[in-house]
Amino acid sequence: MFRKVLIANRGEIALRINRACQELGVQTVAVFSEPDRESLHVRQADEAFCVGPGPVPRSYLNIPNIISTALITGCDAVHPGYGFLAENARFAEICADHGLTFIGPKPSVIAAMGDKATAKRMMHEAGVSTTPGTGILSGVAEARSRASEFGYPVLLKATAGGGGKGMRVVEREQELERAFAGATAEAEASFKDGRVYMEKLILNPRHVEVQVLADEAGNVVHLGERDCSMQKPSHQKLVEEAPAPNLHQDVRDMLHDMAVRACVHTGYSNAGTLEFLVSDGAVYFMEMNTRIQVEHPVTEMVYGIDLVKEQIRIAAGERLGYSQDDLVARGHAIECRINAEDPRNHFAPQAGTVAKVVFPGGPGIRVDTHVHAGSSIPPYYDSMIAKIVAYGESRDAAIARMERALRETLIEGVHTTVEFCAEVLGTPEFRSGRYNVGSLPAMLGSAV
Amino acid sequence: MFRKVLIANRGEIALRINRACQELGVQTVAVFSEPDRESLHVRQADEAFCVGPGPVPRSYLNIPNIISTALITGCDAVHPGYGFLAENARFAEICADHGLTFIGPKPSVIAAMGDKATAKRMMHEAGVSTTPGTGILSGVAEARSRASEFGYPVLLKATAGGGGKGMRVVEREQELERAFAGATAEAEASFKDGRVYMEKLILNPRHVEVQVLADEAGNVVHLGERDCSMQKPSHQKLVEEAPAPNLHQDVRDMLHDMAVRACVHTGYSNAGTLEFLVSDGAVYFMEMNTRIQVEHPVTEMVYGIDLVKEQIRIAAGERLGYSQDDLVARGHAIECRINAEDPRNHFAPQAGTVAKVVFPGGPGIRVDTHVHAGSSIPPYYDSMIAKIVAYGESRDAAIARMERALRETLIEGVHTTVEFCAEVLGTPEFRSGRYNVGSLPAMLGSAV
Amino acid sequence: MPHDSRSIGERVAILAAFLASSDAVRVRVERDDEEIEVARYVRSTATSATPARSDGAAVAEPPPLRVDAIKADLVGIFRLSRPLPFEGELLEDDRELAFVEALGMRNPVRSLGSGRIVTIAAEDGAAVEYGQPLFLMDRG
Amino acid sequence: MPHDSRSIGERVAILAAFLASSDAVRVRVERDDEEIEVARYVRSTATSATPARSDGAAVAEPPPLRVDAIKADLVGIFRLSRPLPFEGELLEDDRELAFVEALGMRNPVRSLGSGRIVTIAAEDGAAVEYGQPLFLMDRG
Repeated sequence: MFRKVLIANRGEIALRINRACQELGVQTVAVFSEPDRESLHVRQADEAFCVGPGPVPRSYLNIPNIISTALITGCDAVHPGYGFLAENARFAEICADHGLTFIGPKPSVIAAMGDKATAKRMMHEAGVSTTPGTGILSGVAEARSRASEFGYPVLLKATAGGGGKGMRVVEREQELERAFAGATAEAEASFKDGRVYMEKLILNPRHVEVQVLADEAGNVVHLGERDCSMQKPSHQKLVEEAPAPNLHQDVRDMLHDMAVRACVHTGYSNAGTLEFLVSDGAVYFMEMNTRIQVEHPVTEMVYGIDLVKEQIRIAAGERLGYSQDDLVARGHAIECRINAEDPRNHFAPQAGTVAKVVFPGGPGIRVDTHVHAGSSIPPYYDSMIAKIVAYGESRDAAIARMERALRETLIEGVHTTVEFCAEVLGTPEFRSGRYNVGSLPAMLGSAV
Repeated sequence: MFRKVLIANRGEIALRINRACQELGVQTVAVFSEPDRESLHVRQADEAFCVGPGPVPRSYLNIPNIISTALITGCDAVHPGYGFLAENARFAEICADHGLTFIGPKPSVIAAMGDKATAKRMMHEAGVSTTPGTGILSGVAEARSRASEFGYPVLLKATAGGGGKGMRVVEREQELERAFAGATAEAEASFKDGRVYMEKLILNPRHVEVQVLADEAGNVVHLGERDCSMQKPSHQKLVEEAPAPNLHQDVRDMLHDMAVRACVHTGYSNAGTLEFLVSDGAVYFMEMNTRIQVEHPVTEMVYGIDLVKEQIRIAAGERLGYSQDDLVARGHAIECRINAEDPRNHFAPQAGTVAKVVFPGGPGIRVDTHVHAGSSIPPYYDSMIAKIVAYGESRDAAIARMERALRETLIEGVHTTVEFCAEVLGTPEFRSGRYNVGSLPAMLGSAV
Repeated sequence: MPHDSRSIGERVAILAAFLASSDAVRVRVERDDEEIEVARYVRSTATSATPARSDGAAVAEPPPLRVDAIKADLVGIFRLSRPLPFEGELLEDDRELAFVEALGMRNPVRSLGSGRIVTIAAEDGAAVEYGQPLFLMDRG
Repeated sequence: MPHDSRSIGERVAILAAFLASSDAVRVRVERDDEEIEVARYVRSTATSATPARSDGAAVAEPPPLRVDAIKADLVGIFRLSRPLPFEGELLEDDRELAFVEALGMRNPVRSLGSGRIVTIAAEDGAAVEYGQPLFLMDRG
């Protein structure tokens, strides 16, 4: 096991990692930006170093200062959390160059999964079904012929893409030429790489993802799936649950199976998530996240496995202590993301000071938060301030528990998603478990 | 199911009951004393009524105002929590007289278990082993002959007793006459009932208790045992765990068996706890608590059963939805009681205002508290301000988790037991699971 | 940061809370266009204190309390007695003004001496809690 | 209720909090034997406000800073350069005073012009974080 781990993150996930380390008897070093000096993650770690000012590129993405902190404090590993440097293959390599274990998969796997075209090709090789799509398109003529093969609507995407840049929805053949030119130009401008490819557009699919764990000896298990279809119009997840409701057992088995096969094929190690679109019983691989995810607690609650501890153990060279048959999902868990944003104003992020806070407690409730009365919410970072997770022996019990937990929650000083999450839980779509990525935007009366 | 429940309590247990009701879709009415007007239990309930000023007899024991509140708000049941009116058979009868369901066992059973001699006789009839002891002693001569039969040390106790009044430890025959006179006089003065009986004194036993649930159709199950031997010199529990460590399986089985037999014999219904002394593999029934207990969460965590919801369901006439074979203990849970008291000054209670509060979170942690930043702690009530419960797949994992949870906990403004609980967890006795009711007083360097 | 989202009422409440927790007798807040002053009167032997508006006087002996509240001392249903008391009514003597019905019993609410009924603070037939003001009385 | 268990400091803190949350400019509290006044100065164009003791003066320009801190702009090990700088030393020109060693590189810390070294604020050989003051300089 490691002696000391540097936590290259902030907020609730930094606390989450600190908890796992402390429970494993591993010392921790926090890094923080100037406005985060009074944060809980700074207070809870054994040591803490300021690595830069508020803006992310100068602090939480400041690789030299983070690596230097790890070296001068005698760390032997770095946990990147999610976001920031978590899927930065170059950072993983730099860690290795300095004798630090990056807690995550090998840099080459991070890089491969970070490139959408490569990821898709590898998944295809592994027998994982992917969205019908093309390689890099030679031009608009090829685009036209492949689009009529898939059937409209189709999606043009930048191979270097992310964040919707270089992406175009094409609903009719007439729109194709203009869309192709636009996507290419935007990709060139955004990524200095104008190459685009095409995919069949799946309308209002479900977003179902599979959690995997793989050790460095090649043992792979899945920990079931999560439904993350309740997404804001910006595609950010808001409410997640495990297991996915109303999913045919054949589909569930197929997803789990594909996830394990993908890991074996790619030589994956550590924790990871394969995201799939599910539509009418068909499943399509979307992307693989080579890190811990925000919504990992719902899986932890139904499987009784501490995923972050597992990440650390695996990175330290330990083998998985169980096989697939030992893993049984029990009950149901739901997570609500409590964001400092105004749902009545397009989820505009809120900065400010949290005046009063009461988080829910009691049986079956887990709260992961870095916020307390008096916390300031700097404007530089993600607006998520807490995750409330409710566990129940059944989905209905979990929903009832989450509803009372949200009712108990009191946050004064900033607008939050507390009441909005309660509204989502109250919709017939959510209660029936028959919702998809279009459901929440439809609730807001806005098209996706 | 009930339509509306009056919660005849305050603090964390009032919140606990409110949670169970809300999850069952039952409305709630809180009662409160004047200094508790801003309390969370008042805020969280659907309705709330002030029933008197701060002192307990005038508010939380004010039966007329509590019953009147239940009636004018249209409640159909009353949950007493623990303490206050929870084991008051007369209150249970008054509830029934006014058409209110008292959530607990029948008044006659509460009364029987509340009288130590009657309770012991009934347990003896049920085949539950009890401390060797006498009936009411006719005089010092009988006392002398029975004491030499049991062997010294022995204990003289008031039959109407409680709180140590009318109790005397007798270590040698020479002390007996004086102790008998003292116990009788004190019992007469305290309870207007000078009758005393004698028990063999078990030196430094373990305190192990068994949780039971019984429905009104006579189905009885146990939910395993809890070890509550970590007690302050005042005999108040501080750290509890489930299951009890280092308990021989035969002893465990015997305890569970006796608990179920006792319930069947007494016609017990609802949740209850049988407290036993365990010493050298022998077990002795001590008392039965006819209510939910402070430390019930450790049982909830290892059995995945919501005991307070079960109490409400049973009182509403529902049958237990499972049999003994369905109940499997998984993992290990530990509770630390966070009290506003000064462990360095004989656990003197602290009143005041909680300035800053950070409670622990993350996986496997449950917090039950009514306290938040700005809460005032009135001087009238019990000093417990929070319960922190840690769950782990093993006892070691639960201990590691509790240690990090205590480390995360920050309460400013009053002295608390946070650090002291961490010290207790660090002792060799606790870590080995080989501790008894003498361990904590010994830690403090004080004799029991 | 919101500039000043609190209403005057909320701000007065904060000041009143401050006042109640200290032994200050007067708190005055100035801003460009307004001034809030919250003061309390302390009887020489008093244990209770009531926030009230300032009358601008110096901190000499505070004037005696003129208004008091008759409060419910049990939980029940509030009912006015006959003849119905009315706001502004001058009572020359102690009299039953109402009763609180609880557990089938009629618990009288008396005027506790003479005075003028300033306000009937609870509604006839409403549930009242312990300590709830029922009548505000001007003792003249 | 305790009569007045709060210290003046605590009460001032409450008032300061009140002040910060309102747009009042002055809060004054009187009691028999003392008077507390908490005020804030608002610059005409300011977005920030600083609680301060009242001196009754209008909002004036603050005096210019005479002492500044040379801070670490990266994380590493702080080492003094040769010749060793010393407290009280007068520097006539820009000069390398120390360096921060990070990732095997020597990142110079310069005096940023002339001045007197008031304090060497970090220990030779110590780990320093971003923004940590290394030297306090009197720019005269």
